Amino acid sequence: MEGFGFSVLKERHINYDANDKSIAEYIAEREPSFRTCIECGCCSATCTTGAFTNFSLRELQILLKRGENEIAREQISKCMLCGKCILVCPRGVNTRNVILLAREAFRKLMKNEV
Amino acid sequence: MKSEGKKRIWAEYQKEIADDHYFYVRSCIRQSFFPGSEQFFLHFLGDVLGKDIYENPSHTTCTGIGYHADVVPLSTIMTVIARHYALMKDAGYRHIVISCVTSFGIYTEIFETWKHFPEELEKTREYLYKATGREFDLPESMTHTSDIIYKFRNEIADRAKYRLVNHETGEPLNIVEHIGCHYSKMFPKYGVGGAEFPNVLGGMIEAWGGNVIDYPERRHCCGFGFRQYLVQANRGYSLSNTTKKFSSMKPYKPDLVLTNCPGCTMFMDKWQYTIREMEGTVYGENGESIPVLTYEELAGLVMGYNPWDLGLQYHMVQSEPLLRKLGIEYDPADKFKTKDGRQMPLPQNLINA
Amino acid sequence: MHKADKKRVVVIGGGAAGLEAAGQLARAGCIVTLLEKESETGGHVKNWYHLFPDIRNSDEVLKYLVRQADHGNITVRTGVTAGSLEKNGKSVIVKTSRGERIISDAVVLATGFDLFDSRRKEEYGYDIYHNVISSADLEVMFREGSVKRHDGEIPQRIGFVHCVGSRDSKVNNLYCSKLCCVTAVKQAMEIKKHIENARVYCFYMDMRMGGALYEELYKESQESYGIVYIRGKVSEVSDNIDSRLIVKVEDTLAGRPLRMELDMLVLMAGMEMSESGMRLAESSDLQTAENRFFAPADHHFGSNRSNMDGVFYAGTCTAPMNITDTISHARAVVADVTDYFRNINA
Amino acid sequence: MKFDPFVIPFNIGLFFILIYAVVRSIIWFRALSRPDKLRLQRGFFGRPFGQSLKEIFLESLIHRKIFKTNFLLGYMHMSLAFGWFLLILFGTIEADIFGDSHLNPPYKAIFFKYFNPVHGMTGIEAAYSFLMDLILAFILSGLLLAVIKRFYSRVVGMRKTTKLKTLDRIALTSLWMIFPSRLLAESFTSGAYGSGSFLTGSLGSSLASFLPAIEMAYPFWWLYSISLGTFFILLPLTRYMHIPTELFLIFARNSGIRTGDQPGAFMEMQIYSCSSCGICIDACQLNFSAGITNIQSAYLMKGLRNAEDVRDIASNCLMCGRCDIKCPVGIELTPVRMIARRSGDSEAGSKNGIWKKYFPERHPVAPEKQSHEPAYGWLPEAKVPKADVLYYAGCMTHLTPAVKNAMVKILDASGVNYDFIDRDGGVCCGRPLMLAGQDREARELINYNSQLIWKSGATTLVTSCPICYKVFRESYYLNVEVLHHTQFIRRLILKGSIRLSFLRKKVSYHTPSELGRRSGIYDDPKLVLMHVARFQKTGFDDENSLCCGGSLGNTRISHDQKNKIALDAVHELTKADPDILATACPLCKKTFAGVSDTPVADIAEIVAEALSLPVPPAGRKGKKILKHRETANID
Repeated sequence: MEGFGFSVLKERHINYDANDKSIAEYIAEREPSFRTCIECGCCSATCTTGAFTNFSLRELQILLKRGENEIAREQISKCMLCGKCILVCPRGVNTRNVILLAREAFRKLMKNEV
Repeated sequence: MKSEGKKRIWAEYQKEIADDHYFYVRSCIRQSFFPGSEQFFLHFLGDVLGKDIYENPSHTTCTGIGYHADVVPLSTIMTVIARHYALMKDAGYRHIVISCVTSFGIYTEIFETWKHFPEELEKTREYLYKATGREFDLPESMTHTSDIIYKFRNEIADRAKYRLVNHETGEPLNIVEHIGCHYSKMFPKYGVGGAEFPNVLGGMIEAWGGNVIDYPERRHCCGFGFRQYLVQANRGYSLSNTTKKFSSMKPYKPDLVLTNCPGCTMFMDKWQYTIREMEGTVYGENGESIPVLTYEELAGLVMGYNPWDLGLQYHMVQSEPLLRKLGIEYDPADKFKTKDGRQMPLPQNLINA
Repeated sequence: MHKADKKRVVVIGGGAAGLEAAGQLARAGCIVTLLEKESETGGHVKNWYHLFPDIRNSDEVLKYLVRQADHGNITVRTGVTAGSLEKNGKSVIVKTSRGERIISDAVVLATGFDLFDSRRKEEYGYDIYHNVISSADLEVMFREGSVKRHDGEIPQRIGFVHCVGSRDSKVNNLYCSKLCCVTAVKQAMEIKKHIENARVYCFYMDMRMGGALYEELYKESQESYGIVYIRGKVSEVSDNIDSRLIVKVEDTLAGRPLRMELDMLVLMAGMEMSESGMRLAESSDLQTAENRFFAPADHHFGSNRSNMDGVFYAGTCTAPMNITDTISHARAVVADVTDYFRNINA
Repeated sequence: MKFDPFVIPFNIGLFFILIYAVVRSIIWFRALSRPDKLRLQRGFFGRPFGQSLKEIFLESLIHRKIFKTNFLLGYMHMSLAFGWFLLILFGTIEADIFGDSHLNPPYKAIFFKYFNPVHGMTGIEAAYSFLMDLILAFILSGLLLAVIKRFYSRVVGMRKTTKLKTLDRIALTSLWMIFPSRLLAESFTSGAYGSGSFLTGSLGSSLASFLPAIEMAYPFWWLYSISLGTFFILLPLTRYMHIPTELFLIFARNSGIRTGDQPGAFMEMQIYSCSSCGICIDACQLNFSAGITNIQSAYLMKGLRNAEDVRDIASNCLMCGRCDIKCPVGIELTPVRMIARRSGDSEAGSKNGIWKKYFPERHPVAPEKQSHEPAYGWLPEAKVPKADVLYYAGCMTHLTPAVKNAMVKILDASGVNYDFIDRDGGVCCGRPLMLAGQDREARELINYNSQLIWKSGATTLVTSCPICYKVFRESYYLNVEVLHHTQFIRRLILKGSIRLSFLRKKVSYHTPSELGRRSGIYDDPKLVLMHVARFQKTGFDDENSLCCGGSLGNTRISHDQKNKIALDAVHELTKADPDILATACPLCKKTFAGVSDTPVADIAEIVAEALSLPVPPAGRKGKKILKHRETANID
């Protein structure tokens, strides 16, 4: 059969039940403040890395929580751990530890480096 | 699922359906692709029930596809619709019966527009008068053809030769009802049973002995989407929506998809072929695809008409598996013969054949 | 002699506002007739199990309210509905459903609210899908001590839909009901207490945690109970073949639509002007606001006064309120009523 | 009497520990890097030798530093260490002089009384016996304190005492048994023979009055010997390994060997030199402000010694360096912790086999750290600044714009030709990554910033953030002089480039850990402050300064715990009721500002304020004023 010139598209839905949320669980277990993020975006607004790239800790946190790990995995190594986000977070999220734990979780659970 | 809950909702969305004296407007797609449907409708109302149903040869397309594809402006389509009303007025009818769900959506949308923006109605009167010298009245009732069949579903059941049950097991057939989006999603009050849980097809299926399936993506679009299928590059989007719908209904093992919209009938039928070609996926049982019929075709089957007279062979997905389940006798040799017995060229790539 | 002494006041409605207002008026010396349309007083409070933000048993509040209204000057009449109000000179005549005409010097309307009928949000399938329940239904389950699905299973994945019937022009309610967010937080935490391993999701448009200790409760629910909050209003609910609920929502913060399967869905029904209040407003020409609640004479300093002399408002018949605010509002009405008596005597 | 079987346990233990010490020393020596080997050889045969002996005497025996911190604790350690040393020394002399032969095997000295029961009745012998009893009493008094400390740590002025492992417990018990059993054995023997001095003699005679002394003495001699033997054999597995190791460490350190940033023999020596005295626990703000009591350096050392997974412990530390300064053994605790942070997932190797316990494997560097995939390939092409003086505000300073603006004002006023490296935010200096143990990643940022600085042609780099300052100075290879802004401002004042008025305000100064203990900059900030305001001491000055709590060194503690540390620190620092709590770090400033009632300001801000006030006329040269105030203006 020759090509139709189009194909079935991949769904954009976050398939919550099928997604692997083990990374987020790994982080939340060790750093409960991870759960308290209200996605205000303060961290991303002040982010040293975010000034140069599309790195967004806010987005990264929510994607991990929804099990959309791929984007987070690509992004997570960009953080320079400078710590500005910790100082501005209104919720007291220990953001640096979130990053470190996320890197650790990818390494341990996904068996690959970030 | 609580059926009382649904019945309560249906009770809230009961529309006035005229009893007689219909002014009929055809559907572009249906008369071309499933000609048996409209044929049966006119036959059933006129010949079987003895109703007064009239269609005017000067009636044109509603231009709905052009409108939804952004090539026909609103004022133009309003004038086209106004012309139909003028034809109706000339013929002395007040109840319009619309064969196409896209058109039905256009009629209801324009009706509501004129209601909320009377100046648009006045402008339209002026345009129509300037263009054609005609004048028009608003209809007393607007019904879709499926509304009419719904109204007379019990009359059909009374005359039924077959019930929608598997004649071998005695189990009711599992039937997916798919309602065209423009039937009631825009204006729930114009649909039998409203928008969330419409009952127009479900009522027929139940009256004729079948089992209605409620599956998660019941509300989802068939994938038609004017702009999507018109442009080849966008057709993947149309196809994906169909895929989503069929994947969702598959676990319920449907024997049939019943639709009330020409676009849905066409796309749910033809995209099944495309998906099978592209990805090798079929959604029915035993490696077969699911037949997609219109309510008139189904009514005809139930009443014992010859499936080939109803035009079932013009679908991409062939209905033989359904016919076998229903215990309907048919002659495969007649399938592609003209009325006077000449053999037509045989189409290729038919599914389920 | 005190201006309010022996004045006859009819309080319409025996919920939190009515009971508190009656009690306070009686203590000020008024002779109070309390009309309650149901067979017992207590209003919505008696349907609730635990109250936010301190998770106290609602019975304690109910007990307090009933004690407030247990006073020699108060006659409680249950099963009586007020039909209309009529001015006659300085007095107000209350016509009841039983055809009586109660002559009073002042009337306090405490007709309260009705819980939004979730069936009106058809897309959520309340009363259609067995495991779509309302916040009030859940409270009954809490009271009975078991949270179960229709098939008797213990639900493991439970969702809460915020703003059902609130902030929704599709049901003609543009206003925020104020309490549903914190109620969802409270109920989500309670679910976790009932079902340890449950996964609980709240689908919200905004978390409106305006009351004292609400935000703290919210944070606790995240940190200690692991409640997951997803910002996005559920657009549709359907049943799948295993009679689990498929919920579609856009996770607006992830910027992606999201689909998940739940065992149970709780609709956080909002507050609406009560039917009985609406009937009174129509029959007696009492002004209502765009949100259909009674329109107070002034939003800043006259929230207890109506457009009719001698007729006052207490509690949620004017706007959604929590119990604390309702009781305060009911206490405040006494000041307006006694003021009124002083002025008409003068 | 030449020999008795009861001495066998002691002899086994003694020979075991001697052989072990030799083998272990050889292993360590071989593991040293070539330069370190040379250093140790030179140190051993050179001038540092004497210094080492002196240090061994003062620290290992007398425990001078512990004395300084805590008298009772010092006495406890001294009585045990020095007392035991004396007992061995004088016991050996006693056996040599008074025994039946010279050059006896060690057991003859240790169990002298058993072999010479009638010794010490009269004359010089009696005097010597008195001396020996005195030493024993000295030890026993310390032992009593040790027992009390174990159960009631506050008695010796300690808030917390270290928690023990089973082996440590057995070793501790045997240690505790040594001296009481010697006391009882000697006393019974003395009682039986009527010998012994004031302690053993009197106790012996009173015991003998109602007990069969001879029969009682023998089991206690056995107990004494077994206790010693057990203690020696268990020694390498317990914290008491610090006794021999510390000697080696002192030599190595005095020879100029340092921890550096790699695991190795010197790090191991330090780990084994920790006596778990617990002084670090008391010094730790995580302990006394945040109630975290299981991560202090003593526990880190113990975890490393037992080859446990210490990453949680290693990460939970403010890296303020307070424990480094307080450590009586002088272990470089923070550098060791940095190495521990970088180490990988250790598989707790010591769990299998006794041999591994005595000779544990070296701590590996995590394999993931050896990868060379660049993490920061996205770093942008930056505009190269061109100026004599480069100013690097740093990430944190961008969050405290008052500090940045003050620096701009000062730089403008000074007339120097300067430019920002990061006017609108730049690339991080890399130190936060290093603090998290990610040195390789940090190196990428360092290379990036280095290039900018090299290309700029500048001669001086000024930073506002001590975190950046430390890494620029220590981990960058630059051709510029790196100055913290307090140093830079002091120079401007000395050169007369800026003229400042005097603010009539009392100022207390919080020394940032990164600037003070970690970088050794104590005086410049204080001198600048003295120049512009009334400087007050806080009781937590210089080396004894506190951490603000906001440290980037700790990735584990919660926001509330940080706040608690900050609150306690502010409370201490503002006891003298200053008008301003000054600091010299944007992170300290921001952390304190959140919890302090006293206004918190960076020194740069104070200087900028002094800049804006009119300077009194008269030809007062800045230099003079500074000199004058440096000496006169200390409250």
